[in-house]
Amino acid sequence: MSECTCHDKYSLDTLVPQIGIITDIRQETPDVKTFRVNAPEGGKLFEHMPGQCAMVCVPGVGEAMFSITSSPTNKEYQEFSIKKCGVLTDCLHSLEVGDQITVRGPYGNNFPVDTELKGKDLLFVAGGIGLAPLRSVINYVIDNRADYGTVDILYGSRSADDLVQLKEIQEVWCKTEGVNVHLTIDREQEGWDGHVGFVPSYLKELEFANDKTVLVCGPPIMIKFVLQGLKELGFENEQIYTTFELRMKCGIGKCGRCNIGSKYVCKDGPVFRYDQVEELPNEY
Amino acid sequence: MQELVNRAKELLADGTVSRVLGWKAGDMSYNPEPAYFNSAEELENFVYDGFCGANLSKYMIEASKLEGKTLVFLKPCDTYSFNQLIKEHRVDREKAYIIGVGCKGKLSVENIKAQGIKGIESIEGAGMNDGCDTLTIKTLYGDKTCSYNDAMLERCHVCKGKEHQISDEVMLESRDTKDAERFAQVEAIEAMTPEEKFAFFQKELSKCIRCNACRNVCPACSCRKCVFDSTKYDTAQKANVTSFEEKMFHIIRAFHVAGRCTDCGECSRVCPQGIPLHLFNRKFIKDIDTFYGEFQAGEDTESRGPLTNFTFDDVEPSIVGERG
Amino acid sequence: MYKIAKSNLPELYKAIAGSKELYLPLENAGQVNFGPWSEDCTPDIETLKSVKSPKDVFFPQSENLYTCQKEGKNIKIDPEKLKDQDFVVFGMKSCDVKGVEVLDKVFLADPIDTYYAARRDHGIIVAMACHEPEESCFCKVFGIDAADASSSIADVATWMIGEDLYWKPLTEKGEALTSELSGLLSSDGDENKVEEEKQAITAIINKLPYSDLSLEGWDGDHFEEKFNATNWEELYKPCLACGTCTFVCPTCQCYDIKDYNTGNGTQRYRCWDSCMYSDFTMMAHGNNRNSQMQRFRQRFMHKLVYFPTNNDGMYSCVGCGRCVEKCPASLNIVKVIKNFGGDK
Amino acid sequence: MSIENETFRPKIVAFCCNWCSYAGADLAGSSRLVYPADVKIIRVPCSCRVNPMFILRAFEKGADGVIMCGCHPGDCHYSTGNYYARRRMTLLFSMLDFIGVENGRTRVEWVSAAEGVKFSTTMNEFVEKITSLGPNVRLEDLRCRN
Repeated sequence: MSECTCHDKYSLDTLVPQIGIITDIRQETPDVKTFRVNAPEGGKLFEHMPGQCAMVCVPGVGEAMFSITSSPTNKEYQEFSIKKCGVLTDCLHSLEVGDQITVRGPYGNNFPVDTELKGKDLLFVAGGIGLAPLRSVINYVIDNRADYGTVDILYGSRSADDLVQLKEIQEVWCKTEGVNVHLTIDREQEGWDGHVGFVPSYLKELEFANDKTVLVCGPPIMIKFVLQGLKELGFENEQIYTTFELRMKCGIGKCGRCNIGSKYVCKDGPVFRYDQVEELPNEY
Repeated sequence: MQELVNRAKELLADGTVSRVLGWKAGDMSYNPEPAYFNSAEELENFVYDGFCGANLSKYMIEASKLEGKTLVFLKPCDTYSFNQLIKEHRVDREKAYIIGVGCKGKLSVENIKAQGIKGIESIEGAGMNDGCDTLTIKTLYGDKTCSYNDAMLERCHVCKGKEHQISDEVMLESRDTKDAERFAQVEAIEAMTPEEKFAFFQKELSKCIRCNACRNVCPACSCRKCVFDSTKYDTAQKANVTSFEEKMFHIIRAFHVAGRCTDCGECSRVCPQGIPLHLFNRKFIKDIDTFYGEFQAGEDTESRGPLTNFTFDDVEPSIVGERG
Repeated sequence: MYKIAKSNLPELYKAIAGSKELYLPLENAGQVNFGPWSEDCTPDIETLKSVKSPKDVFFPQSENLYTCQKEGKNIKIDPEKLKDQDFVVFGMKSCDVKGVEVLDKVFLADPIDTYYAARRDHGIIVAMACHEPEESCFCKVFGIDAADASSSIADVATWMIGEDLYWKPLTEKGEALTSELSGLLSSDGDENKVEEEKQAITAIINKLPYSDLSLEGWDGDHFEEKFNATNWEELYKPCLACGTCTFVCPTCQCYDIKDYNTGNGTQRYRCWDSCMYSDFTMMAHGNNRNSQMQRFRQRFMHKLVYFPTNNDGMYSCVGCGRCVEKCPASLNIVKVIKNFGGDK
Repeated sequence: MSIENETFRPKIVAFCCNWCSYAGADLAGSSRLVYPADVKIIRVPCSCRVNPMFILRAFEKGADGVIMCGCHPGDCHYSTGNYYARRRMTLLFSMLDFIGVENGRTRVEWVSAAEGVKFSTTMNEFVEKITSLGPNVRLEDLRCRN
């Protein structure tokens, strides 16, 4: 940092990032990597809540909002699961352990883990890379197991190779008491003896009790049909939470990109309860 | 003007056209807007007078994608743009019913205001049946007058002529408005020293706010995605961070339309900062005329443009330095 | 009440510029815009409106945020120095001052935008009453008083009356500036003259064609009705999707953040952006406002519905009329309001 | 950062067509003909590939002079590419002159694969010309100056 102290006068300089060092990279699927990020002097860059996001940037290449996939209960580092799908993510995938990136955040609101979700039976529904934001909540819930009721995790992806965090799912989540994991893949595949079928149809097959609180994240088309399925099972909008993705630049509700109705997704979101979503104009 | 409305109603009624593209009266006497009319009732708001400067050819790109024919009113200079768009396959001739409308020179309210006239309540004398010598302007600060020619857009002083290059029928009389040489401004700049030229353009272009109005209004700028909207460049598309960028933008924009620009003058008309953008285009036109023979884009729908053509004995680029 | 002869204004500018940066309306190549004072500039305070609003004094069209340098694997971040010297903006009209108030709601809301906040902390606003308002003005609709900036966030209010400029400090900052300039300002300004001028201005404003626009129904309660109205389908048609309206507007605050590769580092800068541009909301998985109608609607819904919903009914339009004058297709917020029945 | 008052060494960008001029430069090199190291060659498939934006961008990023070399008219590998390039460059150079960029900062030269000598003399001449014109300040991006 420079010797200039003019920025210190203002409490939080949200547009100037911190430097993060990549301390571990896990190849989750052919196109998803999970990056572990620490502050250069060790430790975490900042504290966050489950569902919050951060702006990750490779200087000169680009900057984008990613959800923090590690749980706040992890006191050592932050993780981002990133799917390769553009200029920035291509570049991120080419980085190695020890490379530096810049990170600013955390931004946005979070899943209400300490309020509305407390004591509830939880149902997580995720598709593909949509597990990334939910993973942070799931691990938070597992680490504070006594505060919550039963946990059901319904997770699906295109194929068995595209399931993110499979190791953690099998070794931690499946073995935790009161946590039921339901995995599914879109098409039959050799070596897969689990369920085959789309997430929304599996959801209906499983016939979850409609007193659970649901957290959904995945591709828009999946969310659409999951919602229909939940409605059929008798779930109300007030029981369903989701998280949004929109183009963002500032992350602090000022640049105007993610403005939908009177809400800014980066500041008032990304987590919305479905009754709030219904009040927004149809521009998401 | 009423005859235009009547004719449009006829063509709508007999099913020749599905809609009319013209100008709708604004809430001030000087701000009519381009508009579509779908019925005889809507045509009650139709207006055509000296303030209807917008070149509707550009709107025909979108109109060509609609069902049925669109009746469009084109002024003589607009028809050049339309022809050029046909050449580039950006509009569909079959989807257009063109009424060539006469033109008596188009007005700019900026030119009126430049004479110190403010608080304009109404302007008389801009109609097609008026004499085109004086505008009578009622303002909050008293009644004023302004000569019609002084209020005219620059492009009308160097008018290309009263002939429509393409039309299905022609209505209303045009007027000779040309009273200046087309290349006089360009020649004046050419005569300057490099230092003076640089200072002149630096001053003018430093006003640019990169609003892209010149690009978006330009009938030749019909690319679906502009090179300046590409995320692949690190040059800002939205702000002039340094003075280089406005030069880059305007030179390249003029270059991309060189040989296709009909000199319709819309860029200069819409520039909120009054930058004489037509100078860039006209410089290219002048050079093309000098180096490769006279060429007027939009005169026809077939010929090859000068930059997609060549001869074996074209001048060498070194001519630029040699001519002094 | 202080006053100074208009003929002495060049001295006043010089005196201010002696100790502080001074921004004022300058004529350049036939157009008037706010810019920094220099020895050879041409101030023009007679022209009612600058082409661009003076918002760029506080929120520049482009500004550096920081510079990034890579040394091996290491990244070094050098934040841009914040404004740390006082500066004066001279000749802002009431609508433009209100525009800054609107920007404050955005940039000074938590989390604070430090770059903007530093400029606001150091800026001294000298407002000027509108001697001869024009037909495109409709500040009255938003409760702004073009005749008197006293109840705004300005630090000094001024009036141009005859051959004199009347000067009234409003805040501590304004008082301090006034005492610095005490050698040039005489303290015998006649309050009655200012009162007369105010009445004269108000009388003109009441006669302006747009002064009786009605904003009834433009609020959060009517959001769905407005959003789903079919009016938009017709209204947007002439729109060229340029950014003129947003760039001349005193309240538009959308911006873009970009990187520039200088050859030995990356400059992170932000620049104004326009919600009218087709790529404004473009991202990897698509565009959530992919038609011009949606983008057009967004701009006006934001100004007249979303912003007041979030800010106790304060509209994000100040009626300066710049879009009325500058839109290449003669579209503007007034036509939108009227189309929804606001001209009763 | 260079020391002030050090002799000005211009930065030159040369766009060379793959088939003639690049080979010409190669020949100049293998014949040990000397031309200043300040000339940075960018190989392009044909002179026609040179977009006017390339030239402006070179200036933006700090070039003091830009020269484009292609096959002699009539000898284009793609038969007509250089004829189009000739028209484009003529117009672009004329425009640069029009906005007040010093004459001579840009140049086009046709250099065949056999003309190693011509390549080297052209470059020597061009560097000399640009040196006499001094640094490019009218078409640079200030952010790149450091």
